[in-house]
Amino acid sequence: MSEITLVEAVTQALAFELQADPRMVVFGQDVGANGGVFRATEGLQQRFGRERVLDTPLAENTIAGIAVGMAVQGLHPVGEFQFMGFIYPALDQILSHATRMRNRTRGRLSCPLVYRAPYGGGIHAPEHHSESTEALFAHIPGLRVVVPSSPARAYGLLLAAIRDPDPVIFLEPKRIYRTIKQQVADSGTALPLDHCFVLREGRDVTLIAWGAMLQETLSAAEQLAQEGIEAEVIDPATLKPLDIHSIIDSLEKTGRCVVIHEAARFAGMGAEIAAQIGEFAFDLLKAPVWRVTGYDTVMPYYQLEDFYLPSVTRIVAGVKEALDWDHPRSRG
Amino acid sequence: MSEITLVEAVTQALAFELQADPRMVVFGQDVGANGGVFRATEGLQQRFGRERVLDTPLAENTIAGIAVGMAVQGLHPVGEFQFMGFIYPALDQILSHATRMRNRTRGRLSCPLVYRAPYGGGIHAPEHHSESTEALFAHIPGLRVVVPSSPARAYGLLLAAIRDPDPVIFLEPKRIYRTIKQQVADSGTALPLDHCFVLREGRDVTLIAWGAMLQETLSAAEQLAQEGIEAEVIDPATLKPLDIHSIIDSLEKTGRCVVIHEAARFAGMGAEIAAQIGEFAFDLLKAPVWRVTGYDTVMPYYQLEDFYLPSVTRIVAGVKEALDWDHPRSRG
Amino acid sequence: MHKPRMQLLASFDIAYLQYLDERGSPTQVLPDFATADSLCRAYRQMLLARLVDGRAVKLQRTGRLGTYPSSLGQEAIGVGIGSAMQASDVYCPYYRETGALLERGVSIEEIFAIWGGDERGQNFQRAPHDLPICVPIASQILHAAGVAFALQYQNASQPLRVAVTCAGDGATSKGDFYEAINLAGVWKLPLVVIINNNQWAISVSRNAQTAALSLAQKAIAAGIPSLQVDGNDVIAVHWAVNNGIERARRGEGPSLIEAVSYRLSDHTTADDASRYCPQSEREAAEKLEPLGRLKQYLCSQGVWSSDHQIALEEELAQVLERALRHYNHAPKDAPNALFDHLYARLPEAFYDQYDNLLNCSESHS
Amino acid sequence: MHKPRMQLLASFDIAYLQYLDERGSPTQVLPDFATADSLCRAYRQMLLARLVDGRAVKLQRTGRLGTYPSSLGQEAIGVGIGSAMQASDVYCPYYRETGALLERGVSIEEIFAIWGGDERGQNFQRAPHDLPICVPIASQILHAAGVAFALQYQNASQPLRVAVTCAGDGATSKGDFYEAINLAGVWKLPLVVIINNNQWAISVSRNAQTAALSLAQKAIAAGIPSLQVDGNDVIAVHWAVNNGIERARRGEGPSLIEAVSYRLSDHTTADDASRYCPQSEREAAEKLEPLGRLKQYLCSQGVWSSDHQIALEEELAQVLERALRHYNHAPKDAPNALFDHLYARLPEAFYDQYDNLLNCSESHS
Ligand SMILES: Cc1ncc(C[n+]2csc(CCOP(=O)(O)OP(=O)(O)O)c2C)c(N)n1
Ligand SMILES: Cc1ncc(C[n+]2csc(CCOP(=O)(O)OP(=O)(O)O)c2C)c(N)n1
Ligand SMILES: [Mg+2]
Ligand SMILES: [Mg+2]
Repeated sequence: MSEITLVEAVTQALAFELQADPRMVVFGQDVGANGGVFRATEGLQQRFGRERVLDTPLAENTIAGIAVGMAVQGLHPVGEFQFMGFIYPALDQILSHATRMRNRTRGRLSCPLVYRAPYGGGIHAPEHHSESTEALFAHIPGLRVVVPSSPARAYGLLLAAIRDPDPVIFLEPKRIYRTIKQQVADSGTALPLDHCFVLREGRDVTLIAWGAMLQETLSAAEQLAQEGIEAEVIDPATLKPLDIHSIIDSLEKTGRCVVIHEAARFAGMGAEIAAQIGEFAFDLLKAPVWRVTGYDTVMPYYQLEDFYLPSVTRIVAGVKEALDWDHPRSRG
Repeated sequence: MSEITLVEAVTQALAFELQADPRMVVFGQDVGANGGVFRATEGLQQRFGRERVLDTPLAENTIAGIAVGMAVQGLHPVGEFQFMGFIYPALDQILSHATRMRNRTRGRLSCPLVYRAPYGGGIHAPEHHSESTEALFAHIPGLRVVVPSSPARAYGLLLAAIRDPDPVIFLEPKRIYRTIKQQVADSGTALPLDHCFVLREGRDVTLIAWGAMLQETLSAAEQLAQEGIEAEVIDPATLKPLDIHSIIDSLEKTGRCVVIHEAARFAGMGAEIAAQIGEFAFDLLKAPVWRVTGYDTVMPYYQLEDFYLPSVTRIVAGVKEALDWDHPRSRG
Repeated sequence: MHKPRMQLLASFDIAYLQYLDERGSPTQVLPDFATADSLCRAYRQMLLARLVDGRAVKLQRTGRLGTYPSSLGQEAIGVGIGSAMQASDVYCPYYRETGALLERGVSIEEIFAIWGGDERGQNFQRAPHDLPICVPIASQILHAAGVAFALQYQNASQPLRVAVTCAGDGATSKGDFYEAINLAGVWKLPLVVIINNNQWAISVSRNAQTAALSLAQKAIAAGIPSLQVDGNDVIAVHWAVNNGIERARRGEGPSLIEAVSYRLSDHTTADDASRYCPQSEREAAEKLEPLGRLKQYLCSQGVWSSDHQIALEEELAQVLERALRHYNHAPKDAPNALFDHLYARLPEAFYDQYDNLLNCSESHS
Repeated sequence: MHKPRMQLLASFDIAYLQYLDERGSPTQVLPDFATADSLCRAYRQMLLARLVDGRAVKLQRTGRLGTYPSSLGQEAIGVGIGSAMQASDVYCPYYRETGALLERGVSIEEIFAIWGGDERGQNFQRAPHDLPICVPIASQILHAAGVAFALQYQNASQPLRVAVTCAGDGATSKGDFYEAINLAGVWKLPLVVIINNNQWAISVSRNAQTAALSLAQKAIAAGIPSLQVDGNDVIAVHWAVNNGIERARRGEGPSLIEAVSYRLSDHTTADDASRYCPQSEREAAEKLEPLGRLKQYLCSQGVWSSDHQIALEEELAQVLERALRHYNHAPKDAPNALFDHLYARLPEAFYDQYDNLLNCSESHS
């Protein structure tokens, strides 16, 4: 068992399931000979053939739409979108069809499919290559939104996503595709969906983050620890449905919470988490749920992206606000 | 000055501005001879000509995309989407271009355009004709999301939207297109954007709703009044940017808040409002911000739509929960 | 002025097919399948479609059905498609499909249920693999391409099961249509796409959709064969669809058929075509409608008579009454259906909402 | 077997144009505009584009530029387009457009800035009406249709200003492309669409995009004229674009041009074409590249020599150095730019975030 990166874990999970399940097919732009622009499908076409690993024409709506047709006839399609910034032409098929076929036909047809897309900033990419719009997908009824944050979770959650009988969008934090290595057994064991992972225990404040942002969040937690502040760090992993119970369990200890995400703040996932915490754990809260997020502006070209992305400094500052909180923040 | 309906107010605003501003053009499916499937553009083509009021081919992506090209060259395009349920193919152009042209060119080009779409349920329409996905649009940086809830606000806000130098999505609550009549002077006077309207004053609880949902909300307020509970009812009207100040002003009186919307709850607008209230007015809150919303499932075919849409009963029950709140709601 | 010399790179022809003219006279020798039996059967199915449509419109007028899109005048398309398909093929319908749905085994009650606002209508009991009717224009054509891929994948040897789909003239303006035929072409999928060119997309006329002379020629963009047929001639439609299906079954890939017809009704019961459609155009189109010409042909062959007609009308009236009784007496769908079919298993996160729904619906009823 | 008799409904021809073959020999009489002066100028611009591309790739390798898409081998397309346009026309470029951008007056510094991660590069100082380069494939073609509408609307009488846009072979698979040409056809917009068919969309070959024999024939779906040209022959490209523009200017509507070329580089600096592109194919394509053949022609006409070449290379090297100095010395964009251009006037609701950004960026620097 060797150490592998997150993107290798994705490849490994795809390969495992292609081997195990003849119904599975993989397709997208450049996923064949090229192995995907991030090499997530490296070697799969050579190994499983052109019938099962296919380059599509350049059309995201096509990728989303044919997946629906394949899935309702019993295949397990896994479609790759090259970057999250190019997924929007596919939204109609995802929202209007993939997530509705089961309900619309009262269970007669279903869509056991996975849409994969690398997401997030921080790799100095061109415009549209650094988006984080998970909240758009989280608002869609019937969709599962899954984000891995380590090689092991990428492997286990992707297997779970592929085996899930309903549509899953699997968002891969490309900034950490190759920055972390981990031993991951290629055992075909899935991790549970709809389930939070506690990455660090702490009693003073609960930090919630996912994907690449967990790197900054864990660093912030360490920095805080040096000041004697023990942060609990939670990776929701499945953003929808959200495992709010685990989050509240943590809040029972800490009473304070900061949500961190790259995406723009307004109507982002942080809002939903804050709202649910309010609804389910109002009495536990010693301070408002703080959000440290991307700004409500367009993800900038890369020269300025560091100002956009939540940094360790911003997270630490947010945590301190949550800790110091005793009277309302100015509304200036 | 005669009484007009909400849809007539839309037509009146379009006509006023077509008359006043030669840069303005109107287009969409069936907006010409047919006057739009809801008659929102009734008579406009006859009056202003086929050069200014145009039927497009059947392609929402086209409607959104050409609006961008028109706007950057100095026109003021107003594109109609026939139903919100068919707007998703246009999302890419809205999110990737309309809202980014100004920023991307550092102010060289801009998109003074309006996308109109009827939205919401309750009219026994076929599948996809009853959607409320305003939250998807509210998450897009650079976009204004405006929802009128009366003929006067439809007239004044649509004029403001057309005159605004940036892209606006204008969502028209079709359920109340013809159910309310109001005297509206055709004076060309716009109402302010980014600004809440207080529709009813009260001291016990703040109810926030928009579009057609204000009907149920105002009815609920009246029912509550008979029990001695005075609800303040606020129409944010511009959902993004959100005028949180006015909401907090209200909370200073009431300390309790219920947000009501038709859309699915998860990552909906209610979450953002609740999160902001937490951030800016935590100390004022005597109870969690409650959400009475559509369920996190697909808007059903019309036989069941009454079960999906928040009813007066559900709103009243939500308010009572907010008022009775003293210990955490069960998390069962 | 300078005129450059150019080489001819490629040439394309678009052909038109008709067997029965508007008076029911054959314009050429009929194909073998056009036996008295099969044509009488086609006539029966077309009449049934027309009666179901007519009844649906009436039900809507009396508040017992929601908005309904009649296929009046386009019955030959649905029946031509349905009669050319095998049960094991997969159909991906749009919403104006009474004829094809009936052919596929979808029941009249199911059709009424769909338009009566009840998802259970889409749970086709006797067409379990077919897709539900699709409302967002042209999006079903991509599903059909995916289905075709699946059928090819699952049964790599020929003859293949094939996917068949239909869309309106307006649908040809939408990117989905083009993307789907382009993919089908390059992946050589067993797919047949039929365009019901009924000349209108609500109020937008065929000529306001595209500058293309024919809709059939749009297939050239995808590099696939195509054909325009008289869509009011059920023999021509059947031949073309069958031909497309047979090609596809042999692994020769997709094709496109434009079936030229006319929408002899309002777009839906919510529409008023008199606002935009010249009365004279509609009247001219009525003369071309598909049932009359087939009946005339059958009569001319001595295989149909007013006795046959009366007997058939009686039979179909009964079929319709039975369906209507079923529709009227079907128990209502339960509110919990809102969540029961959203996921295979409702995630815990939504138990709260499920409970809330049940509580509210109890107080509701 | 029964063979139906069909009528011929429509026929379409796709033509191919070339003036200079790969050895620089004219294949026919050259058009009037192909004077020594104009061709020397075209050669200069093509060489400049090539040098800018080459330098950009080097800058990327040393970390001074982000991912860069070279247009190596496709210089004739950009220069052919740019030289056929008037300054007052509007160009809607995609991202692989060095030649056309330079022709439009976009500065080398601006091009570097864009790929150096700085939006200010898109604020074209000398092409104020042109659209910024567009990254989401094919979406700019819809903008171009909208621009064309605006130009026609604002100047209803002829000659019109026209909109011109370019997209890759891969872009022709996307619904946007088709929707845009279809709209342009039916609205008769003053628009010229050029397809840079460089045979690859990253690793996906032209033949994996579509079964269509040519990309030019996709115009038939929209009912608009089209042409395939040798995209490595700047005279052919210029003639075709100019012809399309003149049609459009006269109010005769849109047209499509497929310019056949080859991507002689990796897709971008982030790509490794050796993973999917046969070496032999690339080598064969190198022989067809556009600069060599034009130079050979000019030399054969006695209007170009190695002295000219050396002088030009020296001149362009200086142009490039000057641009690079500007690029290197440009002050950084300020963090507040994140919000300053989002809206015409920042809404109050975001003042908090703006302040937060300023605070954080102070502590950052
Ligand atoms: C994507 C989308 N946009 C708009 C609509 C609203 N709409 C319903 S039917 C229709 C016209 C369709 O015309 P056509 O494709 O010719 O089919 P027909 O109804 O004539 O059979 C429109 C615009 C829709 N259903 N889907
Ligand atoms: C909508 C969209 N999907 C995917 C991408 C990622 N991408 C960038 S370039 C490219 C290939 C484009 O090929 P082509 O249109 O032939 O243009 P070329 O790069 O060859 O000039 C892809 C897939 C994108 N930019 N936009
Ligand atoms: Mg039609
Ligand atoms: Mg290319």
